[in-house]
Amino acid sequence: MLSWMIFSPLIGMAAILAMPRNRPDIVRWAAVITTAVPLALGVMVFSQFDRSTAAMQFVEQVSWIAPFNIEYYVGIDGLSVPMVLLTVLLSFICIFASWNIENGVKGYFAMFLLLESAMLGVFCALDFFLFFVFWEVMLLPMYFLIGIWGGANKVYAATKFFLYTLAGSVLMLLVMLGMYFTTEPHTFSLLQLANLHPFSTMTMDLFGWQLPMDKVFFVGLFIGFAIKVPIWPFHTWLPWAHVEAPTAVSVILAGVLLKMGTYGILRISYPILPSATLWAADAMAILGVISILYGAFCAMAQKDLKKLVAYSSVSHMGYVILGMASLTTAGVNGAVLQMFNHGTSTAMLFLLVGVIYDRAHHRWIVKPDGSRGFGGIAPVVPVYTGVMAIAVFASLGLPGLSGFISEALVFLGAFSVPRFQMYVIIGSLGIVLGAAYLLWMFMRVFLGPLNEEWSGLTDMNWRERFTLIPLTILVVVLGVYPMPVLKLMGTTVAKLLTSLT
Amino acid sequence: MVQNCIWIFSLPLIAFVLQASLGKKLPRQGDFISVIALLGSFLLALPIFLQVVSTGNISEAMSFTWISLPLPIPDSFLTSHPGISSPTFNLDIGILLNNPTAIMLGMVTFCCFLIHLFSTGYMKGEDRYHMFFAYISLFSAAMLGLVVSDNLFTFFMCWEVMGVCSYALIGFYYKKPSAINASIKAFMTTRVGDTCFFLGLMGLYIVFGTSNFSEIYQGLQGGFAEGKTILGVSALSFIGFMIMMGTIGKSAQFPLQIWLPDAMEGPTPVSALIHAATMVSGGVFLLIRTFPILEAGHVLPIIAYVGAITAFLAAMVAVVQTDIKKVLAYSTISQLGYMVMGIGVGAFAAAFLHLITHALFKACLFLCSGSVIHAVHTQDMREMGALRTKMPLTFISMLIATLAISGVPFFSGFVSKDRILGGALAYGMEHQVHALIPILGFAAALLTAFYMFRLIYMTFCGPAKDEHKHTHAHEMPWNMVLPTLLLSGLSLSIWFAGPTGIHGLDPFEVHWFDNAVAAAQTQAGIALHHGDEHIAHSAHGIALVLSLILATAGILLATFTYLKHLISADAWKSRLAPLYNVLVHKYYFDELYINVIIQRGLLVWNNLLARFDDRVVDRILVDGWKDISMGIKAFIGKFDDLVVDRIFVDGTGYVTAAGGWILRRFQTGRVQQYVILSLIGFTVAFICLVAGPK
Amino acid sequence: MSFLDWATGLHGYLFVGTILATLGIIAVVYRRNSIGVLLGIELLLNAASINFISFSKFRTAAIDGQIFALFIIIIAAAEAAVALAIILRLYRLRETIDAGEANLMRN
Amino acid sequence: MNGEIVQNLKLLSPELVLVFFLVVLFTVDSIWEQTRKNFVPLALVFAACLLGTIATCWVSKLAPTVFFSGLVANDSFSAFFRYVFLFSCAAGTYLAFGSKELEKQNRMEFSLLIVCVTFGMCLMAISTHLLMLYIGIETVSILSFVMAGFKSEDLRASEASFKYFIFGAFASALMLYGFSLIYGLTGSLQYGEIAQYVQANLGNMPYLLPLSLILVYSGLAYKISAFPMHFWTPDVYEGSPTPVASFFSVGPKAAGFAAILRFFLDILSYDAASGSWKAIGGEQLVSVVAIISAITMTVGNLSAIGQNSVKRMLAYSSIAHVGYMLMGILTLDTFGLGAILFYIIAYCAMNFGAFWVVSIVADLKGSDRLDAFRGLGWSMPVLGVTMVIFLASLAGIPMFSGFIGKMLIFGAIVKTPGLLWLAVLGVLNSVVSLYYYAKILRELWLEGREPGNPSELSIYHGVALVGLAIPTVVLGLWFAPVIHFVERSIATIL
Repeated sequence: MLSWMIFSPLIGMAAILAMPRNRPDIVRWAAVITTAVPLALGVMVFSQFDRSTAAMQFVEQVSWIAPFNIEYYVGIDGLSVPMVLLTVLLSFICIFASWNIENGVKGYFAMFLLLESAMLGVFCALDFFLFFVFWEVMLLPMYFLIGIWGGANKVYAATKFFLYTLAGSVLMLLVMLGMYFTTEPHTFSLLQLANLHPFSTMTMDLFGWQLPMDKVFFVGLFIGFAIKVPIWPFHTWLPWAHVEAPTAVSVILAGVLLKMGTYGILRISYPILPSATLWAADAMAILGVISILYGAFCAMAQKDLKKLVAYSSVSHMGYVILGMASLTTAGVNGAVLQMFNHGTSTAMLFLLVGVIYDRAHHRWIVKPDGSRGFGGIAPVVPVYTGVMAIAVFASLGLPGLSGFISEALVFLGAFSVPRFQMYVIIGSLGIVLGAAYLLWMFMRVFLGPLNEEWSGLTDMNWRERFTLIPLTILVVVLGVYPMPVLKLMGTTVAKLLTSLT
Repeated sequence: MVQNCIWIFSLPLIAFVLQASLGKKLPRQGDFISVIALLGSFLLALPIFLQVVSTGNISEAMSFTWISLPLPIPDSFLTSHPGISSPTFNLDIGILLNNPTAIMLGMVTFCCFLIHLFSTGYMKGEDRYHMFFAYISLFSAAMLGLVVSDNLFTFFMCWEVMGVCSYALIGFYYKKPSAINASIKAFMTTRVGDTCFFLGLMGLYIVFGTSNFSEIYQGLQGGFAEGKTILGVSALSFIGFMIMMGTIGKSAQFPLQIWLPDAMEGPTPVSALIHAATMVSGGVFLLIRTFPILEAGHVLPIIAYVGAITAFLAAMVAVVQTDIKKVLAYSTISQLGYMVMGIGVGAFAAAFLHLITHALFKACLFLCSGSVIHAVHTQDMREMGALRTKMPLTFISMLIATLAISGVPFFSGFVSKDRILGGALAYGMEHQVHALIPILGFAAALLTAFYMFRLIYMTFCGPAKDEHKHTHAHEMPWNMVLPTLLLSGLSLSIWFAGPTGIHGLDPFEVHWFDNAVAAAQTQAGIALHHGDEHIAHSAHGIALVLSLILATAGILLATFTYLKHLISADAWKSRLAPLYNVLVHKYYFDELYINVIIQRGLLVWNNLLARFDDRVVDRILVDGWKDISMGIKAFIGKFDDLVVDRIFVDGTGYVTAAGGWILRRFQTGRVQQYVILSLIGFTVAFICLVAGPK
Repeated sequence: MSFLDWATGLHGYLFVGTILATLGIIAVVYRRNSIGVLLGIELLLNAASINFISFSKFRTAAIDGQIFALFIIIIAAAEAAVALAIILRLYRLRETIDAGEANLMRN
Repeated sequence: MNGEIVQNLKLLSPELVLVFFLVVLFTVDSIWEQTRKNFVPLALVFAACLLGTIATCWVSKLAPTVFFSGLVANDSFSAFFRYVFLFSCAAGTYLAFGSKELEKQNRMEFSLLIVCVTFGMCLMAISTHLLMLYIGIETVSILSFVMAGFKSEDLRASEASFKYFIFGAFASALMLYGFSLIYGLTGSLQYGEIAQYVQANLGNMPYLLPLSLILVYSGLAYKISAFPMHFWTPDVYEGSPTPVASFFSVGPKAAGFAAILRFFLDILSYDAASGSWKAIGGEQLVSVVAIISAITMTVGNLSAIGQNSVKRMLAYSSIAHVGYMLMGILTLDTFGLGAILFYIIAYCAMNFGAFWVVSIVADLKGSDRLDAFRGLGWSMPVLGVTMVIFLASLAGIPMFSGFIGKMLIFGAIVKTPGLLWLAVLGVLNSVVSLYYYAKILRELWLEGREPGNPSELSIYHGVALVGLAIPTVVLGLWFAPVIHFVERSIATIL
């Protein structure tokens, strides 16, 4: 079933590539159908997933490259399921958000489907090699999606994204190889590595210094994942990539790709390098707090709507890191929940920014010359304003909407670790700042006297509403009752934490 | 009964959903839905309230698990202890229905209902009429949810939702820049407090593992918090302080009081409901709920000072305000200061009572002022006057409420305020270092009477200053008058203590409140330290006399100045010009916060950081790549621009660029030079090979 | 061991070889004229040949060193033929055989 | 005796096939002049390669031996490289015949040269004797000089061939000098005997052996263009005709690797089990090789960044790839050396492919500058997509064979203690390389469509590009059989 889910987009991609170039509508509907398949499978996974066990489920294991013991080994547990669901949902939605792509429709959707396939692969892979392959396969479609269909600085942004993420993943490659060769028998299986984890007693030599192996591995992996998350100071690709990417790609980027970093830490670093995890927890917490504040401060200074949302992602992913670093039940569950919730709420924000960009062809809050980019458009586009308000409030952590409970759990978890309490207190400034930049943006764009230039804006059409309705429902429902998602991950997180202590 | 509580807050919530989604298409934009929902809530709350009045005790609770997360337990443990199911981390939520809940329910549903009713008249014809009702219904739901919460977690959630409603309603006239500025200011200021509150809440979970009130009370009695610390201070002090910060934000206490006056940009019913009767007193209710923690954490003196300072400072500012709603806003801050001070000095019951009485008479005052504004279409008192004849019913309601707030016997405010002052005085007498607290309290009492009567006189008495506006003024329709009359009726002391409100003089006394609160204290395990009974008794006597004198003095002073014009306000204004300026500028708090901290501090810092992010962090990796052929030349050319970034210039980008540039210098195209370079390379390799360490 | 012994023994030959090699390298590096460079290379080859022959004579009984020297001569001839052709063509196209001027492709 | 010669000649049959076809080509050339312009030589070269491959298949089944009095060896290592050479010969010829650059030249002559060079490369790979090695190297070198200047009236080509000659002749002269020293030291020219002598006299030759080794290395490093003999590479590649440059970047390089591996492993390594260099005492040699590989890849990558000419950029990138491959030597075990062989296979396909695209573009636009590529992805999708595959593979992105090659190389480094720094440097280098590869991708796809002149990719080129892209992808996803193959190949010389 997982293989069907992972590879059905690839089949769709092949089909799309075979379609005539001059019939974009057929291509679009083919993409819809193709993404609907993983979505349906995702729903089946959700219903059939056994929440009471931390073991891998829906496992498929086939030998792939026998000489190196590389396997095609996929399966999901409580950590993967929320991410898989997020991926299939957002991918489906993004097809609709990409409807107005006019140039190179075939290529666009083909790349998009390849991307979906790779993302699902990353979340399902249980073999490090397989994981790495999927992880890297994402680079190319992403590069082209940003670079071909992006905005004014697309080339620069795409190149930057490409280099940055590659730089991260090559370190991961080294660690992967290091792990492979240090374990006996040599293996890439994540589960087997987690069972053996022999690295804490080993050392490795660098110019004569004997470095503890597990810590070196942890740092290597962490940098790789941190670039993806992105954690300060590895974040500078993100504003560019987000801003220049087309709407749907921004959504995928912020909604799914960023989570891969944190997912990777939880899936690989934590179980395989437990002692290094404990060692690094403090540093992670500090980086998380810096990300929270740094992202928030930078967001507040932005004049570009999309850049603001982009920086807000830095800030919000900081919470995830903080929660993960706490190594407590509440903290880690909160972090995973925050991964999911940030996926939905930030996807909403990006979709909404895309909606207005489609109409106005700019997204300045304040134009570079200092005049108002928008202003007072709330009465012109009431539905849009309403949905934006929900997204904004979800994002700033309003109780009753999804962002709150995950942030609360994160803080709860981190605060219960005595040495993190100061970090939490500093980090809680992020809550205030989060409200500040989002509401300030909301005020400058939607409220106040109407900027006559935009009195002719049209409200969201049905396609756009269709993309946002499912997310809005999720944001509200999970804000009121987050257990459906928490239940998925609870057992797995408990097992993960057990293995860490 | 406890099941009814669910409906009490669910009805407005349902009304919100209906209004927000369908409101526009319904007849009358669906305002009746909200009104009926609130009427329903009130009718459901009434029996609960009456039970407290009649029996003096109600205690019911229900709770269920909201979030449950499995805790990490080694499998070996579970297998070796077969009977044990795996433990979980739980967040339980539920409803606690005890005496304070019941009293608050009565007050809140009543006020909410009346103000909904009033709004049907006041907001008639406004743009986004249905959204207004949606917001206040949501607000009511949140406030009621807060009241019935049995734990601080849902309490906090409701608290935040109220904040958002407040934000939306202050900025209801969102085309007015002042309104949206005020709304964001309100939200952000309270958010600062809320965040602290949230940290306190986290602290509670650490110490007690729960935020359920009953369990916390038990835990406190069981000495759970003994020896626990957060960041080196006693955990309870930390939690208490943080919770107090929450109150300071929400109840607009010093030093976060700045938002409330601006919040008057919202429609007047909103001011009455949210910024007078309910939400702002939610902060005080929080202190009441967590009183045992505050006491055990030794933060009460701080709270007392905060309250006293707020009460006095706000009252001072109220004296110079000319906007009718601003006067009331400062008055609200001042009165909230009283309540906080009351909590601080241990006058728990008095503070709670003042919460209730204040809610009623201040709601009345605001609604009346709303009627006035509606009638004359201005908020500036200097353009009003002589409205007494035009709007007699409004005048009477407002007068009653004014007498109540001024602390005149026979009216409710007297009872509660007198008790708070008594408590404060007793506290001051017992701890003489804290003498400032009662002094500020009494000074505020004088000022209260003065500025309230100043308001009455400027609005209703004297000659009409603006003939045009005066002639068009008229009495309001029934749906606006009825609420004011009902609320003013409840501002009589007879409902709370006795006809006169003076302890010992009343022919018959009403004890339901005292009984209820006493029972509540027992439930919460509050054993109030009453200090010296003797001092307390004499203090209450002195306070009674003093407050009577001060109230009279204030009223008289106002009469002489603004009715009889024996004293020239303008003369005093110029005589005390420096003070006047300070007051008009509200002690320059806004300037401090907005100009200095936000504009000069935060925003500058943000821009700096963003630029840093763009220029430096980014260019470590980027610029070098970007235009490599320029390489070193570019680097030198840009050097001046980037002097700040020097440290980072060594970053990979430049190194790579420069490295490439340098390496390509070797590639001269002359083959003989290549040969030389190769020979050099080999020589070096040979030396390494031979001379390297064995 | 007298100087004559030294000079007519292995070391003498090696000494000559070394000097030839050095001169060859210097010629390759410093001659501007391409033909001169070519000659430098030939000197280097000859140095190697001398080494081979002397080693063959003094160190081993086998003649494989001398065979090698023969091969060197043959290959050097082939090399020189090609080299001269290249230099000739370069001269035709550019009218100079200065080795340093051939720097059209660089950096 | 006679029987032995016949037996030995049988083992040399792949080379004999080439020689036979050389004769055939000569004959055809002399009797049928039109063949200088048509595709008959191509067919003959293909036939040579095909028959050569079959012969290689056949001889590789036989037991490994060293024959002709220890001059040459027949083992699966030889067979591996023969396959590579024959493939690059066929591919290079095919490319040359499709290129406009060589349209006016004598195709028959070109075929003769390339077959002869292939013959020389085979000799390099199979020789176990210094003389044989020298003859092989010179065969390749001298003919390469001619090939580099094959565009006779072109000044750049002439300069390229001039530089190639000076540098090459100098390098081989140095190598020859090294040979003479080795001969003097050990009294033998045969690898096995040299090795025995070295083993018997460990530590007795503190200066001369290293010196002679370095001199020998100079000749071989020039072939693979490793530091410090890499300087000629960009200039020569840039000046030579593109098909020739692409052939240079694959064939002679592989031959150089074959010679290096055989020579150094035979002479210096006796203890494959412990994987250490016995002859001149361990550590320094490892460090020197490590430093050489580090410098090689860094120089290659950093210099490539600023290039505007794609051909020159690929020349530098080929230097960098040599740096990666050299890392595999350090481990001295089946894994690391097998990784080199795998890398060579992957490199063959992807580098040929990349050069091929450059050649097509250069023919189309008359320039190999970056801006000549602008928007070509849109007008020629097959070219665009396959170029993405080749470049991604060169950059080492998964799904493509280049990644597997790199992974194996880095794996070898990672599992060798004390070389962490080299591994980190290596991966950082591959990030740098991505930057300049991405510049080509950018021009191909990102910089918007070229208005007008929709160009068609001829089937001739399309077949080749797809044919090279398929192994690049397949080897990236399914490489287990190849792993077996290279490990078998390398095992025979360890």
